[in-house]
Amino acid sequence: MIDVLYFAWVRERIGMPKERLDTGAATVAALVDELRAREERYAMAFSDLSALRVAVDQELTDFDAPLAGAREVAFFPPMTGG
Amino acid sequence: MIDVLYFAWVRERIGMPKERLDTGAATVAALVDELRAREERYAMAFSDLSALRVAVDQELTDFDAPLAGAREVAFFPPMTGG
Amino acid sequence: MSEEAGIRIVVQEAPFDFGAEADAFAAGRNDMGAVVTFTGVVRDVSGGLDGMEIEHYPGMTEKALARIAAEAQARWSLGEVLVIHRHGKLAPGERIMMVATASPHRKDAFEAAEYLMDYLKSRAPFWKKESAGGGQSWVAAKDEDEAALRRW
Amino acid sequence: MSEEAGIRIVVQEAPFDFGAEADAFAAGRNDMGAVVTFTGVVRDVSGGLDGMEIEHYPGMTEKALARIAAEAQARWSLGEVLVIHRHGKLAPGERIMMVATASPHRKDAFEAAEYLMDYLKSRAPFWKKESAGGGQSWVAAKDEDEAALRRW
Repeated sequence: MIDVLYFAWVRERIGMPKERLDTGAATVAALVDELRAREERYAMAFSDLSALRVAVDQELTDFDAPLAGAREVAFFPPMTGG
Repeated sequence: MIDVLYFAWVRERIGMPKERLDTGAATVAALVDELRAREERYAMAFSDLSALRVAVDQELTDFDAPLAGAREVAFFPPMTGG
Repeated sequence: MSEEAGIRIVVQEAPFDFGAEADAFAAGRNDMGAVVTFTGVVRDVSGGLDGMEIEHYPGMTEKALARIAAEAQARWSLGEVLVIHRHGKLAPGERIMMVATASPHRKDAFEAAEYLMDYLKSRAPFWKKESAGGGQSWVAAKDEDEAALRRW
Repeated sequence: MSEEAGIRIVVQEAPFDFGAEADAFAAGRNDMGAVVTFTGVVRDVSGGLDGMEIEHYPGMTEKALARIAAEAQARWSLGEVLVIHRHGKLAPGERIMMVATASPHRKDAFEAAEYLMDYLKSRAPFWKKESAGGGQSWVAAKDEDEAALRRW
Protein backbone atom coordinates (compact mmCIF):
# COMPACT_ATOMS: atom_id res chain seq x y z
CA MET A 1 0.00 0.00 0.00
CA ILE A 2 1.24 3.44 -0.87
CA ASP A 3 -0.09 6.94 -0.20
CA VAL A 4 -0.40 9.00 -3.37
CA LEU A 5 -0.64 12.77 -2.92
CA TYR A 6 -1.65 15.42 -5.43
CA PHE A 7 -1.01 19.15 -5.18
CA ALA A 8 -2.10 22.35 -6.95
CA TRP A 9 -3.74 21.77 -10.36
CA VAL A 10 -2.91 18.06 -10.27
CA ARG A 11 -5.05 17.82 -7.13
CA GLU A 12 -7.82 19.81 -8.81
CA ARG A 13 -7.83 17.70 -12.00
CA ILE A 14 -7.86 14.43 -10.11
CA GLY A 15 -10.38 15.80 -7.63
CA MET A 16 -8.77 14.74 -4.37
CA PRO A 17 -5.64 15.53 -2.35
CA LYS A 18 -4.70 11.99 -1.42
CA GLU A 19 -5.54 8.34 -1.92
CA ARG A 20 -4.21 5.03 -0.72
CA LEU A 21 -3.35 2.54 -3.46
CA ASP A 22 -2.44 -1.09 -3.66
CA THR A 23 0.06 -1.21 -6.48
CA GLY A 24 2.77 -3.48 -7.74
CA ALA A 25 4.34 -0.74 -9.84
CA ALA A 26 8.14 -0.97 -9.70
CA THR A 27 8.76 2.65 -10.67
CA VAL A 28 7.01 6.01 -10.57
CA ALA A 29 6.53 5.79 -14.34
CA ALA A 30 4.81 2.39 -13.96
CA LEU A 31 2.51 3.86 -11.31
CA VAL A 32 1.67 6.76 -13.65
CA ASP A 33 0.76 4.25 -16.39
CA GLU A 34 -1.54 2.42 -13.94
CA LEU A 35 -3.23 5.68 -12.92
CA ARG A 36 -3.65 6.87 -16.51
CA ALA A 37 -5.46 3.62 -17.35
CA ARG A 38 -7.94 4.05 -14.49
CA GLU A 39 -9.97 7.10 -15.50
CA GLU A 40 -10.01 10.02 -17.87
CA ARG A 41 -9.23 12.55 -15.10
CA TYR A 42 -5.97 10.71 -14.37
CA ALA A 43 -5.11 10.54 -18.05
CA MET A 44 -5.66 14.29 -18.26
CA ALA A 45 -3.64 15.09 -15.16
CA PHE A 46 -0.74 12.96 -16.38
CA SER A 47 -0.95 13.84 -20.07
CA ASP A 48 2.31 15.81 -20.08
CA LEU A 49 4.92 14.53 -17.64
CA SER A 50 7.30 17.37 -18.50
CA ALA A 51 4.81 19.67 -16.75
CA LEU A 52 4.94 17.54 -13.58
CA ARG A 53 7.32 16.91 -10.73
CA VAL A 54 7.37 13.91 -8.42
CA ALA A 55 8.54 13.29 -4.87
CA VAL A 56 9.01 9.85 -3.29
CA ASP A 57 8.92 9.87 0.51
CA GLN A 58 9.12 13.67 0.40
CA GLU A 59 12.28 13.80 -1.71
CA LEU A 60 12.20 15.21 -5.25
CA THR A 61 13.11 12.53 -7.75
CA ASP A 62 12.61 11.38 -11.37
CA PHE A 63 9.85 9.40 -13.01
CA ASP A 64 12.13 6.39 -13.36
CA ALA A 65 12.73 6.23 -9.60
CA PRO A 66 12.01 2.83 -8.00
CA LEU A 67 9.02 2.51 -5.65
CA ALA A 68 10.28 -0.47 -3.63
CA GLY A 69 9.79 0.32 0.04
CA ALA A 70 8.26 3.74 -0.63
CA ARG A 71 5.41 4.87 1.62
CA GLU A 72 4.43 8.09 -0.11
CA VAL A 73 4.47 9.41 -3.68
CA ALA A 74 3.45 12.96 -4.55
CA PHE A 75 2.68 14.53 -7.92
CA PHE A 76 2.60 18.27 -8.51
CA PRO A 77 3.46 21.04 -10.97
CA PRO A 78 6.80 22.92 -10.83
CA MET A 79 7.01 24.87 -7.61
CA THR A 80 6.31 28.57 -7.37
CA GLY A 81 7.26 29.60 -3.86
CA GLY A 82 9.15 32.64 -2.67
CA MET B 1 41.23 81.77 -0.54
CA ILE B 2 40.43 78.10 -0.34
CA ASP B 3 39.36 75.83 2.51
CA VAL B 4 41.59 72.79 2.87
CA LEU B 5 40.16 69.88 4.88
CA TYR B 6 41.93 66.83 6.27
CA PHE B 7 40.32 63.59 7.42
CA ALA B 8 41.33 60.44 9.30
CA TRP B 9 45.12 59.89 9.59
CA VAL B 10 45.82 62.83 7.26
CA ARG B 11 44.08 65.07 9.80
CA GLU B 12 46.06 63.48 12.61
CA ARG B 13 49.43 63.87 10.90
CA ILE B 14 48.84 67.48 9.96
CA GLY B 15 47.33 68.17 13.37
CA MET B 16 44.16 70.01 12.35
CA PRO B 17 40.90 69.28 10.53
CA LYS B 18 40.79 72.41 8.40
CA GLU B 19 42.66 75.52 7.38
CA ARG B 20 42.07 78.47 5.08
CA LEU B 21 44.83 79.11 2.53
CA ASP B 22 45.69 81.85 0.10
CA THR B 23 47.14 79.92 -2.81
CA GLY B 24 47.84 80.49 -6.48
CA ALA B 25 48.13 76.73 -7.16
CA ALA B 26 46.53 75.85 -10.48
CA THR B 27 45.99 72.17 -9.65
CA VAL B 28 45.61 69.90 -6.65
CA ALA B 29 49.13 68.58 -7.32
CA ALA B 30 50.54 72.11 -7.23
CA LEU B 31 48.75 72.75 -3.93
CA VAL B 32 50.23 69.52 -2.54
CA ASP B 33 53.74 70.73 -3.57
CA GLU B 34 53.12 74.03 -1.76
CA LEU B 35 51.95 72.23 1.37
CA ARG B 36 54.87 69.77 1.36
CA ALA B 37 57.30 72.72 1.27
CA ARG B 38 55.75 74.35 4.34
CA GLU B 39 56.52 71.95 7.15
CA GLU B 40 57.69 68.44 7.86
CA ARG B 41 54.24 67.28 9.03
CA TYR B 42 52.80 68.16 5.59
CA ALA B 43 55.69 66.45 3.84
CA MET B 44 54.96 63.34 5.91
CA ALA B 45 51.22 63.42 5.32
CA PHE B 46 51.70 63.81 1.56
CA SER B 47 54.70 61.51 1.19
CA ASP B 48 52.76 58.85 -0.75
CA LEU B 49 49.98 60.22 -2.92
CA SER B 50 48.90 56.71 -3.94
CA ALA B 51 47.69 56.29 -0.33
CA LEU B 52 45.58 59.45 -0.57
CA ARG B 53 42.33 60.52 -2.14
CA VAL B 54 41.23 64.07 -2.93
CA ALA B 55 37.87 65.81 -3.31
CA VAL B 56 37.38 69.26 -4.82
CA ASP B 57 34.17 70.95 -3.75
CA GLN B 58 33.00 67.63 -2.28
CA GLU B 59 33.46 65.63 -5.47
CA LEU B 60 36.11 62.90 -5.68
CA THR B 61 38.71 63.81 -8.29
CA ASP B 62 42.37 63.33 -9.30
CA PHE B 63 45.52 65.11 -8.22
CA ASP B 64 45.79 66.80 -11.61
CA ALA B 65 42.34 68.41 -11.21
CA PRO B 66 42.32 72.23 -11.68
CA LEU B 67 41.63 74.43 -8.66
CA ALA B 68 40.29 77.50 -10.52
CA GLY B 69 37.08 78.59 -8.78
CA ALA B 70 37.25 75.84 -6.17
CA ARG B 71 36.17 76.74 -2.64
CA GLU B 72 37.07 73.54 -0.82
CA VAL B 73 39.71 70.83 -1.21
CA ALA B 74 39.82 67.77 1.02
CA PHE B 75 42.57 65.18 1.49
CA PHE B 76 41.97 61.79 3.07
CA PRO B 77 42.90 58.09 2.91
CA PRO B 78 40.83 55.56 0.91
CA MET B 79 37.36 55.28 2.41
CA THR B 80 36.34 52.44 4.70
CA GLY B 81 32.60 52.86 5.25
CA GLY B 82 29.88 50.23 5.27
CA MET C 1 9.89 25.00 13.08
CA SER C 2 13.28 23.36 13.45
CA GLU C 3 16.33 24.85 15.08
CA GLU C 4 19.88 23.51 14.84
CA ALA C 5 23.35 24.88 14.15
CA GLY C 6 22.07 28.41 13.60
CA ILE C 7 19.34 27.37 11.14
CA ARG C 8 15.74 28.33 11.84
CA ILE C 9 12.92 27.29 9.49
CA VAL C 10 9.33 28.45 10.00
CA VAL C 11 6.36 27.43 7.82
CA GLN C 12 3.09 28.95 8.98
CA GLU C 13 -0.26 30.32 7.88
CA ALA C 14 -0.19 33.36 10.17
CA PRO C 15 1.53 36.61 9.21
CA PHE C 16 5.03 37.07 10.61
CA ASP C 17 6.42 40.27 12.13
CA PHE C 18 9.15 41.19 9.65
CA GLY C 19 10.48 44.09 11.72
CA ALA C 20 10.75 41.99 14.88
CA GLU C 21 12.31 39.05 12.99
CA ALA C 22 14.84 41.31 11.25
CA ASP C 23 15.70 43.00 14.54
CA ALA C 24 16.15 39.73 16.45
CA PHE C 25 18.10 37.94 13.71
CA ALA C 26 21.76 37.40 14.70
CA ALA C 27 21.30 40.14 17.32
CA GLY C 28 24.24 40.41 19.70
CA ARG C 29 26.56 38.31 17.53
CA ASN C 30 29.78 40.28 17.44
CA ASP C 31 31.41 37.91 14.98
CA MET C 32 28.95 38.54 12.13
CA GLY C 33 29.66 41.80 10.27
CA ALA C 34 27.07 41.37 7.52
CA VAL C 35 23.35 40.60 7.60
CA VAL C 36 21.18 40.28 4.48
CA THR C 37 17.41 39.85 4.39
CA PHE C 38 15.15 39.16 1.44
CA THR C 39 11.39 39.58 1.71
CA GLY C 40 8.86 38.43 -0.88
CA VAL C 41 5.64 40.44 -1.11
CA VAL C 42 2.33 39.63 -2.86
CA ARG C 43 2.73 41.77 -5.96
CA ASP C 44 -0.23 43.14 -7.85
CA VAL C 45 1.23 43.18 -11.36
CA SER C 46 -1.93 44.06 -13.26
CA GLY C 47 -3.54 46.26 -10.63
CA GLY C 48 -6.50 43.86 -10.47
CA LEU C 49 -5.28 41.16 -8.11
CA ASP C 50 -7.75 40.29 -5.36
CA GLY C 51 -5.40 37.98 -3.51
CA MET C 52 -3.35 34.82 -3.55
CA GLU C 53 -3.54 31.40 -1.99
CA ILE C 54 -0.41 29.39 -1.32
CA GLU C 55 -0.61 25.61 -1.11
CA HIS C 56 2.26 23.58 0.29
CA TYR C 57 3.25 20.00 1.10
CA PRO C 58 3.31 19.71 4.90
CA GLY C 59 6.28 17.65 6.03
CA MET C 60 8.23 17.89 2.79
CA THR C 61 8.23 21.70 2.89
CA GLU C 62 10.12 21.94 6.16
CA LYS C 63 12.56 19.22 5.10
CA ALA C 64 13.25 20.87 1.73
CA LEU C 65 13.83 24.28 3.32
CA ALA C 66 16.09 22.84 6.02
CA ARG C 67 18.16 21.05 3.39
CA ILE C 68 18.52 24.21 1.26
CA ALA C 69 19.57 26.15 4.35
CA ALA C 70 22.08 23.46 5.37
CA GLU C 71 23.56 23.49 1.87
CA ALA C 72 23.95 27.27 2.02
CA GLN C 73 25.62 26.95 5.40
CA ALA C 74 28.04 24.32 4.09
CA ARG C 75 28.91 26.48 1.10
CA TRP C 76 29.38 29.90 2.68
CA SER C 77 30.65 31.13 6.01
CA LEU C 78 27.32 31.70 7.75
CA GLY C 79 26.61 32.17 11.43
CA GLU C 80 22.82 32.21 11.21
CA VAL C 81 20.19 31.33 8.62
CA LEU C 82 16.47 32.07 8.87
CA VAL C 83 13.70 31.05 6.47
CA ILE C 84 10.04 31.95 7.10
CA HIS C 85 7.37 31.06 4.52
CA ARG C 86 3.64 31.49 4.79
CA HIS C 87 0.87 29.42 3.21
CA GLY C 88 -2.87 29.97 2.90
CA LYS C 89 -4.60 33.18 1.80
CA LEU C 90 -2.66 36.42 1.35
CA ALA C 91 -3.72 39.89 0.22
CA PRO C 92 -1.80 42.16 -2.18
CA GLY C 93 1.07 43.88 -0.35
CA GLU C 94 1.29 41.17 2.33
CA ARG C 95 4.66 39.58 3.04
CA ILE C 96 4.84 35.99 1.77
CA MET C 97 8.22 34.97 3.11
CA MET C 98 11.64 36.08 4.20
CA VAL C 99 15.15 34.70 4.34
CA ALA C 100 18.01 36.13 6.37
CA THR C 101 21.71 35.33 6.42
CA ALA C 102 24.47 36.50 8.76
CA SER C 103 28.15 36.17 7.84
CA PRO C 104 31.50 37.72 8.71
CA HIS C 105 31.65 38.91 5.07
CA ARG C 106 29.12 40.79 2.97
CA LYS C 107 29.78 38.75 -0.17
CA ASP C 108 28.93 35.53 1.66
CA ALA C 109 25.79 37.00 3.19
CA PHE C 110 24.55 38.26 -0.20
CA GLU C 111 25.41 35.12 -2.17
CA ALA C 112 23.90 32.79 0.42
CA ALA C 113 20.64 34.79 0.48
CA GLU C 114 20.42 34.67 -3.33
CA TYR C 115 21.14 30.94 -3.29
CA LEU C 116 18.44 30.35 -0.67
CA MET C 117 15.95 32.30 -2.80
CA ASP C 118 16.87 30.58 -6.05
CA TYR C 119 16.48 27.12 -4.52
CA LEU C 120 13.43 28.00 -2.46
CA LYS C 121 11.66 29.25 -5.62
CA SER C 122 12.13 26.05 -7.58
CA ARG C 123 12.79 23.28 -5.06
CA ALA C 124 10.53 23.93 -2.06
CA PRO C 125 6.98 22.58 -2.48
CA PHE C 126 4.87 25.75 -2.60
CA TRP C 127 2.31 26.62 -5.27
CA LYS C 128 0.67 30.00 -5.76
CA LYS C 129 -2.85 30.55 -7.02
CA GLU C 130 -3.93 34.07 -7.89
CA SER C 131 -7.48 35.44 -7.69
CA ALA C 132 -8.39 38.31 -9.99
CA GLY C 133 -11.70 39.49 -11.41
CA GLY C 134 -13.62 36.53 -9.99
CA GLY C 135 -11.31 33.97 -11.60
CA GLN C 136 -8.44 31.95 -10.21
CA SER C 137 -5.27 30.73 -11.87
CA TRP C 138 -2.18 28.84 -10.81
CA VAL C 139 1.01 30.86 -11.19
CA ALA C 140 3.25 29.20 -13.79
CA ALA C 141 6.89 28.48 -12.95
CA LYS C 142 9.27 30.69 -14.90
CA ASP C 143 12.06 29.29 -17.06
CA GLU C 144 14.31 32.01 -15.64
CA ASP C 145 13.79 30.62 -12.13
CA GLU C 146 14.95 27.17 -13.20
CA ALA C 147 17.81 28.79 -15.14
CA ALA C 148 18.88 30.70 -12.02
CA LEU C 149 19.87 27.41 -10.36
CA ARG C 150 22.58 26.82 -12.95
CA ARG C 151 24.54 29.70 -11.49
CA TRP C 152 25.38 27.72 -8.34
CA MET D 1 18.43 63.42 5.26
CA SER D 2 17.15 63.95 1.74
CA GLU D 3 14.00 62.52 0.27
CA GLU D 4 13.15 62.48 -3.44
CA ALA D 5 11.90 59.97 -5.98
CA GLY D 6 11.84 57.11 -3.48
CA ILE D 7 15.39 57.70 -2.23
CA ARG D 8 16.00 58.30 1.45
CA ILE D 9 19.49 58.98 2.82
CA VAL D 10 20.18 59.31 6.54
CA VAL D 11 23.59 60.10 8.08
CA GLN D 12 23.50 60.33 11.85
CA GLU D 13 25.41 59.71 15.04
CA ALA D 14 22.50 58.13 16.94
CA PRO D 15 21.62 54.44 16.66
CA PHE D 16 18.83 53.60 14.21
CA ASP D 17 15.97 51.18 14.81
CA PHE D 18 16.69 48.46 12.25
CA GLY D 19 13.48 46.53 12.91
CA ALA D 20 11.30 49.62 12.55
CA GLU D 21 13.16 50.80 9.44
CA ALA D 22 12.94 47.36 7.83
CA ASP D 23 9.25 47.13 8.68
CA ALA D 24 8.40 50.59 7.33
CA PHE D 25 10.51 50.29 4.16
CA ALA D 26 8.29 50.08 1.04
CA ALA D 27 5.41 49.07 3.32
CA GLY D 28 2.07 49.03 1.53
CA ARG D 29 3.63 49.14 -1.95
CA ASN D 30 1.74 46.46 -3.87
CA ASP D 31 3.90 46.89 -6.96
CA MET D 32 7.18 45.80 -5.30
CA GLY D 33 7.51 42.03 -4.95
CA ALA D 34 11.06 41.95 -3.61
CA VAL D 35 12.76 43.77 -0.73
CA VAL D 36 16.43 43.30 0.18
CA THR D 37 18.20 44.76 3.20
CA PHE D 38 21.88 44.72 4.07
CA THR D 39 23.09 45.62 7.55
CA GLY D 40 26.70 46.21 8.56
CA VAL D 41 27.61 45.39 12.16
CA VAL D 42 30.74 46.29 14.17
CA ARG D 43 32.61 43.02 14.00
CA ASP D 44 35.04 41.91 16.63
CA VAL D 45 37.43 39.89 14.50
CA SER D 46 40.11 39.25 17.11
CA GLY D 47 37.87 39.05 20.15
CA GLY D 48 39.66 42.02 21.68
CA LEU D 49 37.94 44.99 20.03
CA ASP D 50 36.86 47.69 22.49
CA GLY D 51 35.00 49.77 19.93
CA MET D 52 35.14 51.77 16.75
CA GLU D 53 34.90 55.43 15.83
CA ILE D 54 33.65 56.47 12.41
CA GLU D 55 34.70 59.82 10.96
CA HIS D 56 32.95 61.28 7.96
CA TYR D 57 32.91 64.36 5.74
CA PRO D 58 29.70 66.27 6.53
CA GLY D 59 28.14 67.64 3.37
CA MET D 60 30.02 65.40 0.97
CA THR D 61 28.79 62.21 2.68
CA GLU D 62 25.11 62.90 1.99
CA LYS D 63 25.85 63.98 -1.59
CA ALA D 64 27.96 60.90 -2.31
CA LEU D 65 25.33 58.52 -0.90
CA ALA D 66 22.51 60.26 -2.78
CA ARG D 67 24.45 59.98 -6.03
CA ILE D 68 25.18 56.27 -5.49
CA ALA D 69 21.48 55.66 -4.73
CA ALA D 70 20.40 57.63 -7.81
CA GLU D 71 22.78 55.62 -9.98
CA ALA D 72 21.35 52.38 -8.60
CA GLN D 73 17.85 53.63 -9.30
CA ALA D 74 18.78 54.54 -12.88
CA ARG D 75 20.33 51.13 -13.45
CA TRP D 76 17.73 48.81 -11.94
CA SER D 77 13.97 48.85 -11.61
CA LEU D 78 13.67 50.13 -8.05
CA GLY D 79 10.69 51.58 -6.27
CA GLU D 80 12.44 52.61 -3.07
CA VAL D 81 16.01 52.97 -1.87
CA LEU D 82 17.11 53.59 1.72
CA VAL D 83 20.63 54.23 3.03
CA ILE D 84 21.33 54.86 6.73
CA HIS D 85 24.91 55.28 7.96
CA ARG D 86 26.10 56.18 11.45
CA HIS D 87 29.22 58.06 12.49
CA GLY D 88 30.88 58.58 15.87
CA LYS D 89 31.56 55.92 18.48
CA LEU D 90 30.17 52.39 18.13
CA ALA D 91 30.53 49.28 20.28
CA PRO D 92 31.10 45.71 19.02
CA GLY D 93 27.82 44.21 17.79
CA GLU D 94 26.24 47.62 17.10
CA ARG D 95 24.74 48.26 13.69
CA ILE D 96 26.84 50.66 11.61
CA MET D 97 24.61 51.07 8.60
CA MET D 98 21.89 49.59 6.44
CA VAL D 99 20.75 49.77 2.84
CA ALA D 100 17.38 48.61 1.56
CA THR D 101 16.04 48.18 -1.96
CA ALA D 102 12.54 47.40 -3.24
CA SER D 103 11.91 46.16 -6.76
CA PRO D 104 9.31 44.22 -8.72
CA HIS D 105 12.01 41.55 -9.28
CA ARG D 106 14.32 39.82 -6.81
CA LYS D 107 17.35 39.94 -9.09
CA ASP D 108 17.09 43.74 -9.30
CA ALA D 109 16.64 44.13 -5.56
CA PHE D 110 19.68 41.93 -4.83
CA GLU D 111 21.97 43.45 -7.45
CA ALA D 112 21.07 47.01 -6.52
CA ALA D 113 21.75 46.33 -2.82
CA GLU D 114 25.15 44.82 -3.66
CA TYR D 115 25.95 47.76 -5.93
CA LEU D 116 25.01 50.23 -3.19
CA MET D 117 27.26 48.42 -0.74
CA ASP D 118 30.21 48.14 -3.14
CA TYR D 119 30.10 51.86 -3.93
CA LEU D 120 29.33 52.95 -0.40
CA LYS D 121 32.39 51.04 0.87
CA SER D 122 34.87 52.72 -1.46
CA ARG D 123 33.26 55.99 -2.59
CA ALA D 124 31.42 57.45 0.39
CA PRO D 125 33.67 59.47 2.75
CA PHE D 126 33.68 57.38 5.93
CA TRP D 127 36.77 56.24 7.82
CA LYS D 128 36.85 53.66 10.59
CA LYS D 129 39.22 53.70 13.53
CA GLU D 130 39.34 50.67 15.81
CA SER D 131 40.20 50.68 19.50
CA ALA D 132 41.71 47.52 20.98
CA GLY D 133 43.91 46.89 23.99
CA GLY D 134 44.38 50.58 24.70
CA GLY D 135 45.60 51.36 21.16
CA GLN D 136 43.83 52.81 18.15
CA SER D 137 44.31 52.14 14.46
CA TRP D 138 42.70 53.27 11.23
CA VAL D 139 41.10 50.44 9.29
CA ALA D 140 42.91 50.00 5.97
CA ALA D 141 40.91 49.90 2.75
CA LYS D 142 40.92 46.45 1.16
CA ASP D 143 42.05 45.82 -2.41
CA GLU D 144 39.09 43.48 -2.77
CA ASP D 145 36.69 46.35 -2.04
CA GLU D 146 38.18 48.45 -4.83
CA ALA D 147 38.17 45.37 -7.09
CA ALA D 148 34.47 44.80 -6.34
CA LEU D 149 33.62 48.00 -8.22
CA ARG D 150 34.89 46.55 -11.49
CA ARG D 151 31.96 44.16 -11.51
CA TRP D 152 29.54 46.98 -12.30
